[in-house]
Amino acid sequence: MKKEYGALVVGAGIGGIRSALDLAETGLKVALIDARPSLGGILAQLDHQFPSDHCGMCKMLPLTQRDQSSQYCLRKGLFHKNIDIYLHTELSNLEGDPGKFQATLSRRSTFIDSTRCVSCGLCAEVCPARVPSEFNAGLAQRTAVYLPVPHNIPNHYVVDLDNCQRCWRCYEACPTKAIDFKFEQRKDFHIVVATPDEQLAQDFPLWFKDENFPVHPTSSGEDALKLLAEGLDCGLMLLDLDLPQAEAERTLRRALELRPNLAVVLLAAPGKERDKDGGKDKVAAALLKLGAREVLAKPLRQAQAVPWLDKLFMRLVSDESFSIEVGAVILAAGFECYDPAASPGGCADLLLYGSHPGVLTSLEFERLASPTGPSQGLLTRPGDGKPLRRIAWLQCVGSRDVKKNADLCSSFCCMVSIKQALLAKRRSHDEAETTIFYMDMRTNGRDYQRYRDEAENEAGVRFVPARPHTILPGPDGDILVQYFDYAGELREEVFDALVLAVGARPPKSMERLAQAAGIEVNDSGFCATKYLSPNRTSRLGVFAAGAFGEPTDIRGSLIQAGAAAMGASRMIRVYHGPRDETPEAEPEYTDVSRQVPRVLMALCTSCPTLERNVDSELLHQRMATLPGVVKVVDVQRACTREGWEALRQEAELAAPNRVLIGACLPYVHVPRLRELGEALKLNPALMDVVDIHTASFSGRDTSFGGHAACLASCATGAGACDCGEGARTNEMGSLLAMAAAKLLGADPSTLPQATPVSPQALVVGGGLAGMTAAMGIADQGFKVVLVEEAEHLGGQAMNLRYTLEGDDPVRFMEDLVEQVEKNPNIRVLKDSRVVLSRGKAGRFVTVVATGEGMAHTLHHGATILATGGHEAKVYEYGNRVRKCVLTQLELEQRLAAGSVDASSLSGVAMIQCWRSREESRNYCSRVCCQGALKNILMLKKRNPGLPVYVFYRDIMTTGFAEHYYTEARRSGAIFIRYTPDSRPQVDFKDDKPVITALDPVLGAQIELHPDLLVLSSGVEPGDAAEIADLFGVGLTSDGFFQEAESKWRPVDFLKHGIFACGLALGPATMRDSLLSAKAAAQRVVRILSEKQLSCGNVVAEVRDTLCSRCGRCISVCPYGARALDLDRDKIVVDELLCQGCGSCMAACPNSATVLRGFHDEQVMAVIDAALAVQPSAAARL
Amino acid sequence: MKYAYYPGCSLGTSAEEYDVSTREVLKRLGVELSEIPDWTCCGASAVEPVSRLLTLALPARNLALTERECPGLDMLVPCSACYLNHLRVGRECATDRALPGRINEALGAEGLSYAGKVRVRHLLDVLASDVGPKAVAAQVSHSLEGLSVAPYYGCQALRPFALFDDPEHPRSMEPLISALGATVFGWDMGGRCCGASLMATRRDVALVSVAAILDAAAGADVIVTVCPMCQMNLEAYQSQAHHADTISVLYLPQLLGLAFGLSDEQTLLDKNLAMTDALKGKLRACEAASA
Amino acid sequence: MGSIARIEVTDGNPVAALQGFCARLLADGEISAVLAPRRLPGNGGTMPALVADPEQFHDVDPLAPSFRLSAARMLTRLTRGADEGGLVAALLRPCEVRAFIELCKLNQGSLENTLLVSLDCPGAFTNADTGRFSGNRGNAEALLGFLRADGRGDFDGMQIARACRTCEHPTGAEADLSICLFGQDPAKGLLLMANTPRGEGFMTRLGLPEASDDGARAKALDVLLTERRAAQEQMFAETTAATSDMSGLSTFLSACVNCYNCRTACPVCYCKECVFLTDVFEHKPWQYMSWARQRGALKMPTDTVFFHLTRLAHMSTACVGCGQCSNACPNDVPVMELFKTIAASTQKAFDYEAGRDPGEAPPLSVFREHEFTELTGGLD
Amino acid sequence: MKNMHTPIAFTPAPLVFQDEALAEIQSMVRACMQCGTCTASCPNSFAMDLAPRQMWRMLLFGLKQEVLESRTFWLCSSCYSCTLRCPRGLPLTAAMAALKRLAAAEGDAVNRKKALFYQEFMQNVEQNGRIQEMGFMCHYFLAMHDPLLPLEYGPLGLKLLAKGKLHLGDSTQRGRLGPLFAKVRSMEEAS
Repeated sequence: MKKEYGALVVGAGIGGIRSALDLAETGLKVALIDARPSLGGILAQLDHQFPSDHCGMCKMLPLTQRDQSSQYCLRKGLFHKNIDIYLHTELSNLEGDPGKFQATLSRRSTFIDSTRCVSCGLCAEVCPARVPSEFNAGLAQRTAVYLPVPHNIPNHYVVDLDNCQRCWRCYEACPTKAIDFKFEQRKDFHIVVATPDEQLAQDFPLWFKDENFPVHPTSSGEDALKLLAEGLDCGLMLLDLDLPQAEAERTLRRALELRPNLAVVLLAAPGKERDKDGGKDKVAAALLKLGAREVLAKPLRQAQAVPWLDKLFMRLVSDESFSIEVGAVILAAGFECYDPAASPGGCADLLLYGSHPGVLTSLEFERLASPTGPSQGLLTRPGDGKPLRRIAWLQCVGSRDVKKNADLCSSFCCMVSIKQALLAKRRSHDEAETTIFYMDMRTNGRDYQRYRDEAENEAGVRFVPARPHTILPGPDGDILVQYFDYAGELREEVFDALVLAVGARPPKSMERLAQAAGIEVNDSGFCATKYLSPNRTSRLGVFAAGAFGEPTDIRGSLIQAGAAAMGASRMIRVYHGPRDETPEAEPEYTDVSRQVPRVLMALCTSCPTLERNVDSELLHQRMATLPGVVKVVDVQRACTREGWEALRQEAELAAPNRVLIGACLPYVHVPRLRELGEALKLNPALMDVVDIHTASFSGRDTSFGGHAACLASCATGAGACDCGEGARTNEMGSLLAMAAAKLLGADPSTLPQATPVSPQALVVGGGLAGMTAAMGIADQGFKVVLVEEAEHLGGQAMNLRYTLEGDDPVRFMEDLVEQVEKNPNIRVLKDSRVVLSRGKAGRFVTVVATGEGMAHTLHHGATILATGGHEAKVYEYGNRVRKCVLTQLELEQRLAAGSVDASSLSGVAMIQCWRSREESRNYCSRVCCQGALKNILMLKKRNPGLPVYVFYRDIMTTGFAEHYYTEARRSGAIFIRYTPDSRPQVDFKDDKPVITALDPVLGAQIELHPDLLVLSSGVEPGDAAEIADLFGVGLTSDGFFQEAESKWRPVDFLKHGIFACGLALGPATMRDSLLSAKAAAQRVVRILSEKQLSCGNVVAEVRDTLCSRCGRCISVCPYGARALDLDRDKIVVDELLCQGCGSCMAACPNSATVLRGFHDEQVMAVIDAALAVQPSAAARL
Repeated sequence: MKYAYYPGCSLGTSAEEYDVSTREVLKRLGVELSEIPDWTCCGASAVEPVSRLLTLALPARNLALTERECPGLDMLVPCSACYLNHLRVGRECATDRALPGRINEALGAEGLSYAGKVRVRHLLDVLASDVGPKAVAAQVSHSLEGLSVAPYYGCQALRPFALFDDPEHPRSMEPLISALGATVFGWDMGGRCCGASLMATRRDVALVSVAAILDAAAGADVIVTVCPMCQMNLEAYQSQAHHADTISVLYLPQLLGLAFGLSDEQTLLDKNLAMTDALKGKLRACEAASA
Repeated sequence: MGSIARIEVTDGNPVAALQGFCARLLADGEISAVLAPRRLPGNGGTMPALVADPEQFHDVDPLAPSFRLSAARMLTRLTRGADEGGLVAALLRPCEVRAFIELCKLNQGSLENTLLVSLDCPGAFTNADTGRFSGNRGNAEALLGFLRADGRGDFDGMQIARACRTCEHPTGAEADLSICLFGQDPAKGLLLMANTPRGEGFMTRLGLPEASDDGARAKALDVLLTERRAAQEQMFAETTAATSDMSGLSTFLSACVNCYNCRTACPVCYCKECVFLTDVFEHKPWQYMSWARQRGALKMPTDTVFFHLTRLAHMSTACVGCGQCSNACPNDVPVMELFKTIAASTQKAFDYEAGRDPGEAPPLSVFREHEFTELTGGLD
Repeated sequence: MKNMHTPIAFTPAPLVFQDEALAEIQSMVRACMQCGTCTASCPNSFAMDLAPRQMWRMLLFGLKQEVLESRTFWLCSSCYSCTLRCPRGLPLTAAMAALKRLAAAEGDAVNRKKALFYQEFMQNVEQNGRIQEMGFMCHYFLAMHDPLLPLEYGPLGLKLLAKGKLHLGDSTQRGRLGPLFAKVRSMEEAS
């Protein structure tokens, strides 16, 4: 029966994970697939992310219903009740339409059984192959059977068949027989070879004799078909193209009818398989269309043919293809880093990449600086190991280069380079001198400009505006960089290392994926999305998440992923109809708080290494003597279904109120504990699984007991090894004793009751963001109240007349306002303000006062603040005073209305970054560069000869907007760079502006007499101070909302249940606002789709009698979950906000605040159990 | 293999040895050349500063003659400047549709018309890809064992249209040199400019480039070029570029001729201005070794 | 240095002068009551008393060298939460002022509701010796002799408590008003100094005659402090040597019977119910048996050293060195020596001094990024 | 490189379109983003008074006179490195040649003198069908009215003579290109 999922997410990088979590948390089942054998995409390789300079991925994990998902570092792995993860899997076909897609997935086998592999690492030790490791970006080597990411859970080894030398040593070395190369199936894998070539017919069977494949050479197609007709169980047919074409075609067609999943490979004479201009020979091409698998060039040589065929056999037998039914599809395949060594289109020769060890890409540098990298984080040059002290970064490698079909900006490399410069300084204790060569330093995120200023002024990172192109080998293995600086001097500098800030390219499998998913691709090769519907692809029901649509940084990916999740969840609800499946009933557990603790301990005794290395009989007795342990049972292979059944029966028999299981792979059992809990009516929090298996063997470097060599002898059964068996039994005994002590102290009382959720949302602010968010929630069937201060909806976006990409924002806004006003689920309150708001996530009560003095009290489960912003007020340079000075917005409106006639103008000057990116407002307003470009293109369209001069500091056109920057230059606009200390001077002569400024290229003062001066004044947030303290949320120093985490929780506040989007969060274009609004809507639906919000098992409680109200725990709580309730004079904990991190417990001297499951006496008992000396084997009781 | 041969003006006069050695070597390699009748000057690097239309018309005339007189043959051009001028006609007509009309209007003065069917091939391209190092090695009778040869490609054979070699780090001569038994001198100045026509207009500037190239070639026995202007600039002005020990500069076909054991008339070694006795000594040693 | 006034002493009886001073404070509308040490009938020595009736000051004696307990904890109970109309004036020793400031930082009391008056502290006898000193039993001469000694030398063959002998904060500069004894002739007059704006306000309202500091006080203080610092160094050295390893520490505290008196007497130990009294330390029988089996023999009662270590961990940054812990210990365990030594080093490490400044946040409640780089290796 | 720190105040006139030749060159370099790659890769940039990228900038500003006064474009030896490496794909070497043509046509005496070498070369080609090196050099010396110039070529001339590389030139193709040159000249006047 085909598996059914709400959504399919293709690509498990951070975009895919965010979309999957957003959907899974609203109760939809999600299938998350990734072509790589590991989770996390490129982020698995990055330890530090700007602007916080440390990792924060785990902040994406759900905050409420925490026990449904894994609660440890996301770079280790992800578990969620509603998410099934298929690794090494690709989308091969997608049929059907939204609501009922049929997706066929093809999973390449890893040849290792994930339930048996315990990642002891013995196979990798014996594997002879050495291949550059993808995880370390080629700086280090890995074996053919390897760990894709060292710190992942479950950390299974994977066989990379392409580089496997088929020596089978890993197969022999594996203690748990997890590696399976299907040896025994070779003898009934018949191969039919239809070829007129006698020589081939003779030596084929000889070659494959020792592989014991049965080979049936036939001289013609008919004989082959006869064999098939006789029912030969044939797995592979080799069809020689020397046969007449008609016969070959007929044989192929007939064979596929007889056996549909037969693999047919064509043998083509040399040169024939490739016609003149490199395309496949016409005949071969036709047959491939018919269903032949691939073409193999003759003459075949044994050295190549045997391994090729053997590997083909293993793939045919092990790979599987299955199809699932999904409501919507999210593509989050991310991007590939540009490879300078690629040919054609590479620039390795120019930049010495590949030939000089000191030239690294930014990804390679990241790995070099990472403690899990090849040099354990020491910044030494690969090759001669010289410590890196003079490092340079070269921006725009593979980006902003028309010749390499990359007229786009990859938007993250500038910030990555600054972060890496700071990282290099930290790693080298400030000894490293860091230099960044750039054209435009693109720091257009809200806090990025401050990040750059800090790097430049405090940390001493040097920014050089120049594009070096000559890189030569320098003295003693260093690198010589030649460049022209702005003063016009040719400079030469020597560096230890040169880091190429490589840009983004569509993923390698993009062509296949686009063809499989039926979506269009834009001319840069990325998935085509429209400006004003950024999360939709060209096919209805298929959405683009993360950096798949446009290269963007982590924050952009996360918001794009949230928006895609909203689109998908809305699509599923619209086409699937109202939510029919009733949410599973909350299992009720018997209250065991009155009973004396009775622990049942189950020990899994199935794995071979367990039996040999541990005296299980002694272990049994020792465990029986533990306090509270009533029964110790042995279970055969607890990881299998039957083993689990046996354990369940034992448990039902003993009816314990605590269950402790000693087995391997604890994470595999955690989901099963939930089932056992339902069966025994016992709260899973009172059960635990202990990994006793790792203690039973010593990996390469574990210190206790045995050593690798001796273990190897155990593995091969060469006799029981006696080294340290006693020590290993002790180790396992103390592990179990500790777990038992913890269970004894477990708090059996029931959890604080969950807060019921009122299924309505409040949206404050009726601009573009507020309306989009309201629509997003209303379309998913929830009521929304939209409060707007002004008399009409629309906000700042109503002032826009046209966009850079040529959309019509006016019509878009009119449609949106109309839809919002007509939507039955949205109640619009115009000219009204929020007066008071109380409560917490799920139960908010807010009072809204309308213009006519009416007061509405609203009960709602979640809130979105979209108070927006406006164009900054600029009063210098005669703005608002003189007719000839406008802001970009006014110019746009006048051009659209025709009140400014471009053809009558004789010259226009523009000044960018006016009152942005300096002390008073130290952030980039992000929209003015794009605003300036669209005005320039409009002016030039109407009057091509019009001279336009733009004074700029850095043109911030990230992503595909770079193309319009090139167009603006091509249309004749002249861009003149200025720095804050050599600012253009403006004064007026007979009511015309006269601008004098230094042109750095010419090194000369220029004086312009244009008719019009246009200022880019930038963006300011609306006055949100009042709203902020009404809802108890914070503001940044510039007045924008202070979100929980700028990258990983971009639209949430620290206070749960309240979200923010649009211009109020930070400067944003229309596209950014749309995306953040949809992401916020999905976060709200996540709360409203729950009937009640229950907190996790591990949550803090306060023992009021002991509390002396000193308030230390309040200031120390990172989630703001604690507050002093003045009228009840008690410290109160918001269970939903509390993440059980334990900081309050550490701060309280008097243990007045305790964490469920970590009470003092419980932890002290565990410590004592660990230190308790096991009675020696001799003193058996 | 048969080609329409366009020698170019300088191969008739000051670079006669390049013409003779090319013909002899190609004949030895079984390549048939038929000189394009009535060919005229392609304008070299002097026409572009004078007239844009003439820059295309002059080479177009030779192309039209080739299409009419030797249909179906590729045009083989030894001199890099002539090669680029002829190649540019086809390339610019491809991007600008109005150009073929104007060119044919100009050629109308002589009743010629240019259809763009001729493929322009440089001598080095023919030797490296069509003939190939194996065929060259087969003809070697006097292996040039022990001779260190610095391959110099010049500019216009490689840029701006990179058809047969890497414009930044050219390598195509190396298999040919090793096929002769000689060792390739490792340097990265192969694609550096020799100053070209600047030697006449601003000699001081050109000499700086020449000096840089000669300094880098120190240690090699001989520099091998495929362009008469580069050969003249590198060989004739060594003293003015105050270069200490002179280094001889041969044409590639001359070197091939030596290895093939061609006679002095067929390689015209005496025409070269800087035949150092060190090189003569080495060549005699090679001859003795293989005799 | 705020303005200075003079408290006249008539007929050589400074105690009477201070009693008059307290009465004048109470007469001021804003002060609702005065907390001051009062002589106990019979065995001598004083205990804090909250006097609301101006007539009742007759046996108030703030100068008596008796320090039975720290009044800081009392003052927190009087000033916690909203003030009940009017301030409480408190005559405290400097260590009591600093202990009170520490407690206010932990929201246990509030500085707004009190007027702190600190006296120059020449030191006090241990509870055992207090009764035996004649000055405490009405012998005015002996008391004047004690005051004139400016905290040095011995009296009736007895010395002041070791905590006071090693105390380097004999003046309470943090209080609103300070009554200066050092370098003055107690028989003739005492000085009154205002340290805070509120102190200035009250001083003007009291209308005491202006006075000027003739530097005598500073000279006396210098001599005293050099002597006291030497004694402190010597004590630290002794204690550190004695408790340098676990066995040394357990012998140092071997006499402890877990009566937890030291905790009860300690002004800055503010927990309502110490964790050592809760069920956390009511171990189950199997636990004791397992320890005994493991070590062969088990000293009872258990967790004595553990208790002192925990108390050190919790309050060593707030310890003001008042010595009440040793004072309260029935078995003469040198608790004050241990706590003052450890407190000195922890407060030095955090560059923090208990009670020095109400605005200075306690060290463990503030996160500084680049701290203890020798431990963190400078890398964050 | 003469670095122009001395400020030259000029008021860029609006882009005048009648100047057909200037507009044509401007359109070639309009999309320049001032990255400096051409300047860094030009082998002769050390001898230029205006860096190529400064020259493109002045062109876009319409400062034709200042550009024609500089000698930068005369130093271009058309080695095409800049055209190859320009990240905006601009035909920079062709722009240099176009500037030579513009200078020859509208430049002052100094420019016309520098263009003589090329004009004499093409006259020789027009007359003889194929370049006659000897004839061309003699005409060039005469046209330059510079008696010292032939002396520079003295030693070279002798060496060539000794090696028999100086040919009086064959006259097989004399006059062959007459009609083509005439036609081209008439077509260029017409457009």
